[in-house]
Amino acid sequence: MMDSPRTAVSNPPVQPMETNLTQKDLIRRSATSELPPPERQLTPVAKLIDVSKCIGCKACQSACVEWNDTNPEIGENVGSYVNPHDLTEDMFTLMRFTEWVNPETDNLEWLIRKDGCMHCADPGCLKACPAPGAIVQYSNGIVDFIHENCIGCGYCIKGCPFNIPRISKVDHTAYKCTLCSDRVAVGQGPACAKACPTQAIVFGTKEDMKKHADDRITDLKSRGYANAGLYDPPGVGGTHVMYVLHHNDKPHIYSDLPDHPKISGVVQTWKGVTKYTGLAAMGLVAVGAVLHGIFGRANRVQPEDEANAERLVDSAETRGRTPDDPG
Amino acid sequence: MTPASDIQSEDTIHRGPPVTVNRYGPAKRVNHWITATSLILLALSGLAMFHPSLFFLTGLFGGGQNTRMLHPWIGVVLFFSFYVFFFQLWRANIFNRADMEWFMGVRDVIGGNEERLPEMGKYNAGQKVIFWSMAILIVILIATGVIIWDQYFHSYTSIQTNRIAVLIHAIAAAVIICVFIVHVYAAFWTRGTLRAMTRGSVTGGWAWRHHRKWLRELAGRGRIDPAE
Amino acid sequence: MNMELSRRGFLKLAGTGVAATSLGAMGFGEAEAAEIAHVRPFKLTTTTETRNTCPYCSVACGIIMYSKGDLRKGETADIVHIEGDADHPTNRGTLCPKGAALKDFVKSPTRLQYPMHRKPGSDKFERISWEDAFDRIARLMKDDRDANFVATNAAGVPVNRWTTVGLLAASATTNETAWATFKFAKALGMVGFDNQARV
Amino acid sequence: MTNSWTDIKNTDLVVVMGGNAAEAHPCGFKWVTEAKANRGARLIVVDPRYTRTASVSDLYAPIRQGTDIAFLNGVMRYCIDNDKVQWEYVKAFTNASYLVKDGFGYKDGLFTGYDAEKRDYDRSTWDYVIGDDGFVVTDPTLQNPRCVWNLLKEHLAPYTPDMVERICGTPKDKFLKVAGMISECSSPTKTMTSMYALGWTQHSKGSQNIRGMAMLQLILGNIGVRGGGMNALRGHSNIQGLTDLGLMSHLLTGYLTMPTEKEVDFATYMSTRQFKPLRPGQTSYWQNYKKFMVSFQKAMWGDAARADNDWAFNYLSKLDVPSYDVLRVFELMYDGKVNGYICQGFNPLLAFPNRAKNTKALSNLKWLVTLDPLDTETSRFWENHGDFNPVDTASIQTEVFQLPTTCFAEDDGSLTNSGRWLQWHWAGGTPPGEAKHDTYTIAQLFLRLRDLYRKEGGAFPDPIVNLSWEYADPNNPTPEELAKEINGRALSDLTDPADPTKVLVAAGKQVTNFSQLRDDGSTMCGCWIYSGNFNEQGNNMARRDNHDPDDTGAYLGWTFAWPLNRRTLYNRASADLQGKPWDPSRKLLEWDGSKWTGYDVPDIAPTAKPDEVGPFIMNQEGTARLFARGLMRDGPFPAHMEPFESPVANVFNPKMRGNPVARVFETDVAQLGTSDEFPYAGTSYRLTEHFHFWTKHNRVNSALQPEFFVEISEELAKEKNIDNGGWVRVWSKRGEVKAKAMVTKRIRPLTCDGKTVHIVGVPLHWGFTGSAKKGFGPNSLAAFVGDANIETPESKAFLVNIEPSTAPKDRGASA
Repeated sequence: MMDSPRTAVSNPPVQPMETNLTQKDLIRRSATSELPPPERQLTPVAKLIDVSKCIGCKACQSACVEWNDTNPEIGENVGSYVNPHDLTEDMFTLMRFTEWVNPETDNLEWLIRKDGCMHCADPGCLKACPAPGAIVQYSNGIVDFIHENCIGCGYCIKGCPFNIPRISKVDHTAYKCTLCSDRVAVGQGPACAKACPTQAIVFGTKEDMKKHADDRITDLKSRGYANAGLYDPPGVGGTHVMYVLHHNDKPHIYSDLPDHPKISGVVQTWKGVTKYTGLAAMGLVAVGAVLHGIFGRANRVQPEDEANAERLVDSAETRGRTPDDPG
Repeated sequence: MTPASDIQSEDTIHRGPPVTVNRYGPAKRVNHWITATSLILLALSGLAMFHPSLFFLTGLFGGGQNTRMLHPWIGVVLFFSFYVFFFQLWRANIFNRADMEWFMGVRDVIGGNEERLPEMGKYNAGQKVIFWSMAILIVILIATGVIIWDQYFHSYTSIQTNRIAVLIHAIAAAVIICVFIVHVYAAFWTRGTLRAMTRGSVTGGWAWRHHRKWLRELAGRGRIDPAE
Repeated sequence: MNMELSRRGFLKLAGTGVAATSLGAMGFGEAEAAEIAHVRPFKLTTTTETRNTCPYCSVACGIIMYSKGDLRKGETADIVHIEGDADHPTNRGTLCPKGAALKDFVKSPTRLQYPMHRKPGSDKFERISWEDAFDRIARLMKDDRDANFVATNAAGVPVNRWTTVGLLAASATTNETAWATFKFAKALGMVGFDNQARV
Repeated sequence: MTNSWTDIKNTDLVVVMGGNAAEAHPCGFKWVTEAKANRGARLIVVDPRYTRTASVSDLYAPIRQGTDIAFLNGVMRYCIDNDKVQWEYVKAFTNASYLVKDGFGYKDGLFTGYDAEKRDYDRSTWDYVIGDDGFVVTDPTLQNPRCVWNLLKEHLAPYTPDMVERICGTPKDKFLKVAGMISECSSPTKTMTSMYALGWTQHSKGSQNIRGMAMLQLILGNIGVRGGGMNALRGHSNIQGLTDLGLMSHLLTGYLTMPTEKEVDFATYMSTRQFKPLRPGQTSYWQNYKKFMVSFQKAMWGDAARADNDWAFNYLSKLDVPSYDVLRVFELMYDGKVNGYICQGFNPLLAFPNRAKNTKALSNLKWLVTLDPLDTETSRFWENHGDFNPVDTASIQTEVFQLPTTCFAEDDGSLTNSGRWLQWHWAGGTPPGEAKHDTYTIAQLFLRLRDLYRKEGGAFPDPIVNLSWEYADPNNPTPEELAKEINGRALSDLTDPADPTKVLVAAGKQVTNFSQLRDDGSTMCGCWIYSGNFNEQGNNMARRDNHDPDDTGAYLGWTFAWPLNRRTLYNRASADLQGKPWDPSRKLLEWDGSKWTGYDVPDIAPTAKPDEVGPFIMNQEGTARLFARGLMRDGPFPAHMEPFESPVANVFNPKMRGNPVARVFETDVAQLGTSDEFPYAGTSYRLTEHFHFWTKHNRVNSALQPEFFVEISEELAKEKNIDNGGWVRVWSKRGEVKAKAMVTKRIRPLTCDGKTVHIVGVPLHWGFTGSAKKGFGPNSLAAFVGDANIETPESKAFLVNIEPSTAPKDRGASA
């Protein structure tokens, strides 16, 4: 029985089908302490983007907009092929162009990278998210946003090592590539992998994609790209969107693809120790106050205090007929 | 020149009997309670987003989205209302030598025997600590709060700045809640304090016991109303 | 329409991946599955599939158009999605940025809907019925042909040239439309008759 | 294309020159990346810009636009000098050994017979020596100096690597690397494919550009083989179909040609179309011309075309000029000699060069009809849109009819792709508003005209009233009926000539294919090369068997390819004179002792012996032409010619401007700029996010590429202090545009003939309708001059100047 689709090269069904991605397949759920383990383990899937085959045609952007029915703005040209100028809540994926002169060969290379959610194994967005169930991770590796639970706080943007999520100014919820969870749920591949003309984007099980990547890397090495390699960053536990890069020794030349991405230490601190110490501190102070209130005697005003005050006022009043000293 | 006086214009002694002393005018009291309410609401809504176990608190604000939307606006209210308060009282909260001794004797403070402590002005050292920590923390909170207020200020700062800001915001919030608890508890523990912020006056004895220097100064200056 | 072909064919070459049959075997009832399903409901369910070819470049990629309503049953069909046809040998389901956005060409706000007519010197188009447009154009054509038709040249050879009216043929109409247009233009003697191939 | 899209996966080397396949044909380009991934193929890109095709290439070499012939001649010279020639192929399948008449020669950039007044050649000397047996005299040993091979070597001599660098600006080392890689494909087991498009055709010598590569491919033995061929990537989904169906001024269907005034009757017309073989035993398939012509006439006029009236030969127009191409028609329009114009799915206001002239031309029309699914600029040429269409509306007296048509999604029918596959598609959407099928609109106009002529008579009504229009509903001919008409049918029983009692095709039945057509009026066929598309086996264009035995990429079961479902033209040339495939690993055809077998429909008579009949069955020689005789107006060999607006003089003949025989109207000579006033070399091209001027009506494509820009090098930007993203004004002798500046490393200045040449790239796709930002077309700048043979406008090379500027008026998103 097919648990995860093996390829994106297939025609979608039109007959009604139950979805194969349900709440029972979750392995992580934002802001949820006790999540029952899934009853089955879906075969991990992955999208492989072979930058050396990518012709920067933006079919993935078109297919993504059409499949997800988003509404990207028609901006203006600012002297770049990158349109829109950044990922937005209506553009989940984006071709980023870099004109790079290879120092060794002195040849111009036009490095074109399809930016978008990497579907990390250890998702920073999910870790940072304060809203229960707003971000979920399925056992096949897909990290998805559940809009009805999202509160639009933007913590996911802070958590993400790749700066991917975007908050809509219309419904104030976060948007990003969903790896076409609705297509995968009926056995199809993502719309971008289906559309990609040169099949630079391919989709299947993570193992198959790694094997496919190896063949591509061998081919690239045969063409003089000694450092060709697979970008599957361990810093985030590996990703379910991987790249084959000509120059895997310096990913940053591909429009700032992080060399060693990981969830920022500040976020880890924020979501880790700060949470506990913060609650502990507040708890302690509160308990301390209560205990002190119960066991410690209240600090009451005594009758002699009132009397002393009376005397003070009386004496001041008799002396007081003199005008205020300037003091 | 005598040290700056920590007397406000509305501080007056009512002859009574019984002797009462006006401590806060109506404007200050309203101001205080606006600040207090907004801080409480901020605490509740903040805590809801601080830890999953407290997310149920968002129910008070009509759901997660509303909580996220309201929290920053209340923060702005807190900031302005607090600083209206601050600019009237900051002179009265400047530390002096007496406060040092007060700190030394903090065990006596907790034990309730204030006799062994130096006579305190309008605000004792503890209250000054509360005042200044509130002042500093609220500045930190509004600064970091604006940075992480993505709805309007997303594009102005880098993500790394945002991360540091949200960490500081969380820490400052935790601290301010602790300070708030101490402040509230102290007000209850020291009986007769609450009325200062509700009715605006305290009993003469309260002033004698806790802020004798303040009482003496008022009396010394003849700030005494004739008995009604 | 030979739908049965769509599932077999070269998909075997692509290492299976045929859409799963019913997943009810996962033990979820219809209602329960829907409720706890988090993913967006699959938008192509119960749509009608129609095979077509992308009208843009000459790779002529095979596409599938998904519509609400089936034209072949006489219903109004509203196209909701267009995607590549994985069975087509040239594009194997892929589409370029233009082809992938075909739905928004079909549904473009600037698709023409009604015959429009601009009077000489006017600064706007006005609606005109198809009948009036056809009658008016036919009349204009006949009068011009009768007035300017060159039946024979100086040497008396029949040349049948009508140079004062030209026709520029499309580049993306079907061969069948092209043949009808060809017959129409050549029969009338239009020599100023060209198409996109010229540029 | 001689081959097909799916065949490209069989190649070892792809040369994308004169085109930008990755951007203009992305899904076809997949087969290049498949060849690279699965066969280790290499990709070379030669282009003035580093395009997105170059971004996945193994080798990129810059070149000045308009100098492709020098580059290709240089590569041919390199191959011959280094003995990288597929000798067996060249000797057997080309006219290398044919002797040429003595009079022919080449000096100072001109061939013999040039008449400067008439701007034409007397091409009588450009021909073979014919022996008394009526066949061409040959010297198989290639020793005779008058051999085509030796004349070719002599012609290529000046194109040394240094000369190529001097003319094209391509650094010599890059050129030698390209030539080296190409020359490797002379081995019988290594094939190269050429993928080109408007980069080569849109020049005043476009046809010669293509000749250059075709000859190179012949020298390397790459025509008719798997992974080889000359692959023109047609721009539109059915531009191939409309050309095959002869919707052009000088054509009838199936590449039959329109008569000229000199061909006074059918006999004279046929006299120059006997196409007798020039070498013994050759097929020269055009000998069947008459069968196709008569069948065509019967299809047009049915019973009105009879033997006794020259098959209604006089119903056809006879041309008094080579052709009334679009440039000539717009010139006539400009002179006020055209009253009415019908634009079916075409946007000439943005597509034809010299927009200012075309706007004036359209304004001279009495009436204009546009048929389009979209709201085009042409239908609104009279509307003022500020800088973007500065016209005086009130003064334009043209009556305009904007008729809405259906689009691809709303009609049934077939489209012919580059690979000559006729593919049927089905309607799936309801047309918007009152949009109608083109067939309905054409039928309505025709029926009204026919009725008017029946009732009122008028100028020569015969071809109109006798035009065959036998459809179930004449008001709305169905695609199936029209397709069957194209396929052709028997009008009376076709009996076997050997045995008259045996009926091959009964009257009224569809013919199987054009081999059954007759010249006695007993068959009719709309377009002979398409015959077989809809025969008694049904609609072969709708076949969908996508099996591909042995993964050759042929797909014979998928739809129908013309001619006769053949997928690779000249495929007999994939085998040697013994009928054995040059490359056993990529067999296409093989002679099994009695007939040809293999993966494709043989492009030769099935039983034609390998050592007798040549693979190029359409040519009288049976072989391919390295020497093109008099068939090309501008020379039997490709010779370097500068564009009409060039930054440098022609090194072979400094006084020669552009193509010496290309037609230029007087009004346009005056509007040709020179490099002192316009120092920079402009070129125009497409972007992958847009399809011509259609997708600016599509919100998604407009978001991907929202606004008109021009591309310049960092060096030129510094020189003219232009900032990236800033506004610039680009102007030529004919017009100006305003655009955003895209400053890029992908364009570099070239050094040509000692002079620094800066390139300014001007993409198209913008206008003043649709949802993208308003913009200009490069046709505001391009010159109104075309290719010498076919009049394709020279949009790829023109001179411009550029300076920083401000935004045009009312730049916001258009209607």
